[in-house]
Amino acid sequence: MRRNVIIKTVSRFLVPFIQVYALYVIVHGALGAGGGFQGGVVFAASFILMIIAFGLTCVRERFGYRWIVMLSALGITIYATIGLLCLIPGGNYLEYGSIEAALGIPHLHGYLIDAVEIGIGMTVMAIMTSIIYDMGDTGGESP
Amino acid sequence: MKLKALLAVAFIGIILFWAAGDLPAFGDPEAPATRYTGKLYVDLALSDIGVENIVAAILASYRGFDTLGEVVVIFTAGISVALLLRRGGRL
Amino acid sequence: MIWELDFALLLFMIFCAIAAITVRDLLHATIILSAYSLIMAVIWSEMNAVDVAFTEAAVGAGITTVLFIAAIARTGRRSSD
Amino acid sequence: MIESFYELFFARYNYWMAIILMLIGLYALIAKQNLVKKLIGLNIFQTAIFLFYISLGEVRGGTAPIYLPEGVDALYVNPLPHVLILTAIVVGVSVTAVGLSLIVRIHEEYGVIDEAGLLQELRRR
Amino acid sequence: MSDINLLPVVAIAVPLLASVLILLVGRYENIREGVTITAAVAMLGTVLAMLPSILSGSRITISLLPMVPGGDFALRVDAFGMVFALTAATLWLLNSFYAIGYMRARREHAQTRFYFCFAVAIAAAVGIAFSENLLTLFIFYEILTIITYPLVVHIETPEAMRAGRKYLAYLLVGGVFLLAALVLTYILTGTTTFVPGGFLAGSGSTIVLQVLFLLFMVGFVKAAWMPLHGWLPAAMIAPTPVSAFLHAVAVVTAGVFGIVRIAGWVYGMDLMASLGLGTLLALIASFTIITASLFALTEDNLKLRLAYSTVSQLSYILLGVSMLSIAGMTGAMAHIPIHAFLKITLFFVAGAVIVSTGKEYISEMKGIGRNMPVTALMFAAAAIGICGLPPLSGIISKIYLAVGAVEGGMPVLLLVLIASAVLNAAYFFPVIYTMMLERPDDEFSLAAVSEPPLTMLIPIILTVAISILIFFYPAMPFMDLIDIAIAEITGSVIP
Amino acid sequence: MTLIDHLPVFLIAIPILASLLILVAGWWDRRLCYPISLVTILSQFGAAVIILAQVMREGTVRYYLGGWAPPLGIELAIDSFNGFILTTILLLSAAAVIYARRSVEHEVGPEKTIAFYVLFQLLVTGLVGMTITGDIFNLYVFLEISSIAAYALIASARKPRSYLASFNYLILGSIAGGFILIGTGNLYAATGALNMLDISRLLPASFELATVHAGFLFLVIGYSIKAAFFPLHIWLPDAYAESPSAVTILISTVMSKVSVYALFRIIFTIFTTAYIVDVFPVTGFILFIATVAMIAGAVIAIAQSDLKRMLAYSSVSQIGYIMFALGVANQVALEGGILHILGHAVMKGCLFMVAGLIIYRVGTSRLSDLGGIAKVMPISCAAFALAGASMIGIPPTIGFMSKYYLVLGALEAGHWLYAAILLLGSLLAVGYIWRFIEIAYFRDGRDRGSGAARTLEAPASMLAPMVALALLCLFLGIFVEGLMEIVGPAASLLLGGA
Repeated sequence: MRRNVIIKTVSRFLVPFIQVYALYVIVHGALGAGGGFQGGVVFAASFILMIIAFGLTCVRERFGYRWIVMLSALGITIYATIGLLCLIPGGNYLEYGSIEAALGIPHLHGYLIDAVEIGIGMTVMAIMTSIIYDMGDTGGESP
Repeated sequence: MKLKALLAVAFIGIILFWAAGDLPAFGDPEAPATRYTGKLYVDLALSDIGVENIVAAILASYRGFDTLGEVVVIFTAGISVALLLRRGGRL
Repeated sequence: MIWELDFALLLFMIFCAIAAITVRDLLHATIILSAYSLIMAVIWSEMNAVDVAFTEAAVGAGITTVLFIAAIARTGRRSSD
Repeated sequence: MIESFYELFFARYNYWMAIILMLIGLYALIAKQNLVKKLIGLNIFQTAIFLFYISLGEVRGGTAPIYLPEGVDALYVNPLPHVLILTAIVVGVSVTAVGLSLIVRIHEEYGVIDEAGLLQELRRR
Repeated sequence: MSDINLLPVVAIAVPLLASVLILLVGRYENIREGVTITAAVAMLGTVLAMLPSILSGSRITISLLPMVPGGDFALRVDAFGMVFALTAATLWLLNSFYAIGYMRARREHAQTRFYFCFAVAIAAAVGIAFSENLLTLFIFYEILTIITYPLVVHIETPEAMRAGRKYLAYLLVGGVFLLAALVLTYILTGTTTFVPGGFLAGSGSTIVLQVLFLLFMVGFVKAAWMPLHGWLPAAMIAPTPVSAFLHAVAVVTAGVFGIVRIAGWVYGMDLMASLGLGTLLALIASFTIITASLFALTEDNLKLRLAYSTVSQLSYILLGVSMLSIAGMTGAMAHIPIHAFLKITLFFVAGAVIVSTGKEYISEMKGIGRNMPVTALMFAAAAIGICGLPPLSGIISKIYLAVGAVEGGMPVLLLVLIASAVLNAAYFFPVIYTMMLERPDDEFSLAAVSEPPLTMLIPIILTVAISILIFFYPAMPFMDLIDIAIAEITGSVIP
Repeated sequence: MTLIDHLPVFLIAIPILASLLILVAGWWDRRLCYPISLVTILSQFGAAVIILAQVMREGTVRYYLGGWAPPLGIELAIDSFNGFILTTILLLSAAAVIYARRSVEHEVGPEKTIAFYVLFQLLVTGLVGMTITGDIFNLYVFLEISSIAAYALIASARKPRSYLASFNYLILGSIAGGFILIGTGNLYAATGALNMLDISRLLPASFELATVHAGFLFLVIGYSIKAAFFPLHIWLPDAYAESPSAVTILISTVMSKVSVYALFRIIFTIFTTAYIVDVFPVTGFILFIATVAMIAGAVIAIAQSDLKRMLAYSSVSQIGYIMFALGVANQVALEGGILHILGHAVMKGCLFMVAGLIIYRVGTSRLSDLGGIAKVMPISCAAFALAGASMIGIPPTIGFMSKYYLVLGALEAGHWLYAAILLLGSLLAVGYIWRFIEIAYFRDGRDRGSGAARTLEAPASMLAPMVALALLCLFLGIFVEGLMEIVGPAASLLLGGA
């Protein structure tokens, strides 16, 4: 199917901005509105735009299921592992304060939260993209 | 079916309206929720965690476990959709 | 917050909700649902729930709508009720 | 009279509206024949519950729960319902996604997605 | 814990162990049946080993494991339990030989299942005999119900399945009532352990205790009292060794055993009397005795006639209990082994006739006594015994019952006894007459008929012989045991 | 802080990581899914046993996530009651996962293996989370994890009807989820707390508010839908009957029990007996409905022609028994109810395993096609008979023991009529159990050329857990006294004791 040139051009222009904005939303979560989840969804939206512009197959070739599996697993792993890391200095699960106290780095708590948000963002982005792939796939084989 | 549904909805509606009558007034700063945990979070979040967004502080730290659950929920949904819809592939 | 605006938005939302479940064309219903979510996001941001409003705008009006449209594209947009 | 009217209406109109929306969604969820309509109803129902939660956290004259610069004294709204609802929204979209993929599958198997038609199909097989 | 304390456990474990072995070696007939016989001998030995100490007046109690409020899982061997256990153990041995002959001669299917269930059933029966409290008794009682079901429906015809459902329905509903009674007893008293002379006195109002007794009565529906006897004739569809052993000895006796236990060890005779339960029991028993005898008169199927006879005879035991006198109670207890030995003979004979001729109806049995003289003679002997004529044991219990009726101040029950004796004669003598004296309609039909195989014949002769022995030496061991039991529940010293 | 102190959170965090590992490792080689899943659930079970021992020794174990004590943070709280439930559900999950291997190959298909095991693991994790969390909103989150996984797993049979069953369940489950959310919101509005103990501490002050009553109603109705408490069971028969056997086992034994657990937790820990007896007397009503459920479920079960469907309705009936305990609400009855949670899980698990085996070998579970099946599947049918005897309540099985306690409790509370109905109603179980026994053992299947005649016993990985559960029915019953040492304190804990 031939796709509209305007849409293609506009999305080629917009997608990077959307993705940068999504990253901004993810890390900005600690300061204002936003966070991993919202950012992940916005990131996934950029893929939706690409799917609309270039077609599902094209996008899926660039960003395949292998990536989705890796990123979704990695995201939760970051979250859960940071939680587990907190046990090492003797804190409870997810007790970021214990790492901050052990390493003596100020504001580490906030950075850890950012790291966690990035993990959330990864998983949400990957899974949302995966869901859209699966929902939009109207037959035909997949890689 | 429609009638049954209406009856069920009416039943639920009655309970809801009845319950809403005893809810704290809208925007009441003296509501139990605001006065108790709400105030605690507002008072403590900055000193405890050091992030400006209280919601983010609660989301990621105080109730981080809920958020872990939330991420797992979305992960579950993704795998579920893959199980249901994906043809071929490894999943 | 301004209660008149709030109230009007809520009324409009009820209207949207009723429309969404009565319209026979599922695609229209989905779009109306998306509008409903957006208004909801506005109301929430007006109630100082900015994070939630942002999420609802991205999820309710964004992803959910896309999912609905994708599903409708694969099933058909006519509904008997 | 005015007082009681205020009590009845102004003090809680958000709740009334949320409840009405809940009921609309619940009705669609139960009574609508079309499965997609059911999910639309589900979305309305859930969003209305979220509205109910957010209304619980509202404080008159409050500001968003993001710390203002030091020295500025502010009344913040209750942030906890927001957190809960963030989680609940995710749950909602997850359920919607799974429900929609089930609908797609049902449509592939039976060719229809409304209950009356499904009953007919089931009887035919 | 001395060794003797473990004997009751061994007595129950032996048949259970045997049942497992039977399942394992089921493919090899001889080994399987060898296991059955060995287990029967071992169990009889175990029971006999306990006999001296019981006869000396001691009791063996062993608490195995705590279970629920309302009783531990505990065993106790006392004189009365010993009566039942000894009867069951002896008859299991004899019946095993008989069953082997019967099942082989008939080439029955699913024999492994048959022997397995049989072994578990006997374990349950002995468990009932040795129960220390109501809970333990109930557990074994329910196991007995379930495990005898496959025996009843052994032939697997639709008719048998229907009968099986009826059997199960009666007995399981009975079980529920028994459970209700058990729980109620626990609620009222906080214990369910059997106490000689009863422990319920003063624990509840008259009406509660009366209702409780009714619950117990329905619970022990295995006693087949009328009008709740329907399962017993239905169960006659089972192979004859089952009818003989279970539905003349183990299952039905478990029912009456339970009622006697309740009367003597839960209520106590004084309480029974003050609640007026004796009269109620007497009414039920008299009604059952007379009605069941009348039913038996009209029944042409030999096994069914015997079944109704069993219903009637079991109520003798209830009648004895209802008299609430020492002699009546003695008669009731004595009737348990006496009736068992006599009735099993009759069933054995019925089975022998089926094996030899395939005939089940009395009207078809004309003249078979000519070809099977020993069998027919033994039938006649046992029938005479049931009717209460010497030199068989039947008369012993009847005399006690008669004395008890007078002693207990209910001479009207004498009439019942006499009427019943007449009816017994009326339904048994025609059978004897048909078998021994009438000429067959068709001379050739009996040409191939001969005595059953020895494995069947010898048990028949032995049971009659034991019945005669009991007549001449009633004391050892049954009457001695019963004396001890009576002394226990009346609180008098052991003679 | 030793590692042992962190066991409660390992119960959830490690399985989540394990499910990711299953995904990644399975992506590499599909055969790795099963062993990882097995090892994870078995180690979860081990951890549960250790925690239970610790709870019995030292009392309630509390774990503050993130180091934030309530009311700020979320806590995991394990006392004797949910420690017991935890051990139970993990035991059954372990049995189900062992059993799942062949069932997956047969009913789900090789290309869906990875997703199946990931979701299986997540379902178990969600249920474990529901069991041990001490926070009412966290309970909802884990409920949704398990629900979503369950929807997909039910549909993983990939039969047309299983999609419908799953969708119906999704609709009702979402209604339930919504109600639970509303109920939680009402309680939050009334008290401002989300921690269960905190709510329970603050609640008496506002016992009279309509908000609290509504919160109670919504929570109870919501969890009753999830637990399939009559008449809210309408999703259950299809969901049980149309899903793959391993999933049926898991959702029928574990998932319904956890919902019942949540109901107990909400009613007794949050609202306390004082509320349901004095303030908002519902026990009589619950007792009545429970009795109706017992009878109706069994009667409908008798009328079924399909084995799995029959067992599904039997579950409706058996949930009635557990709710009966809730309605009586005294020590002895609650002991019976808690015992029945374990007992029913074990015996229903065994029965569904037999049904699954029959489907695996014969290809159908229609009762009329199963004549004489005991001749070719003797072990399975013996297991069915044993578990069935337990279902009927033949002593000395676990089914009898729980029923005994229930009757005893009902009589102690003076509910004579209900006790009588429970006793007689329990006989209805004979109706459906015996139908299968008769067909399997006493009906000749020789006239049917194909079908049962050539089938054999199933592979060991399916047989072993089944036999283990069947024997467990017996052993738990015989050694019930040891069990009561946990159940007794659990019941008194629910009633507000130490």
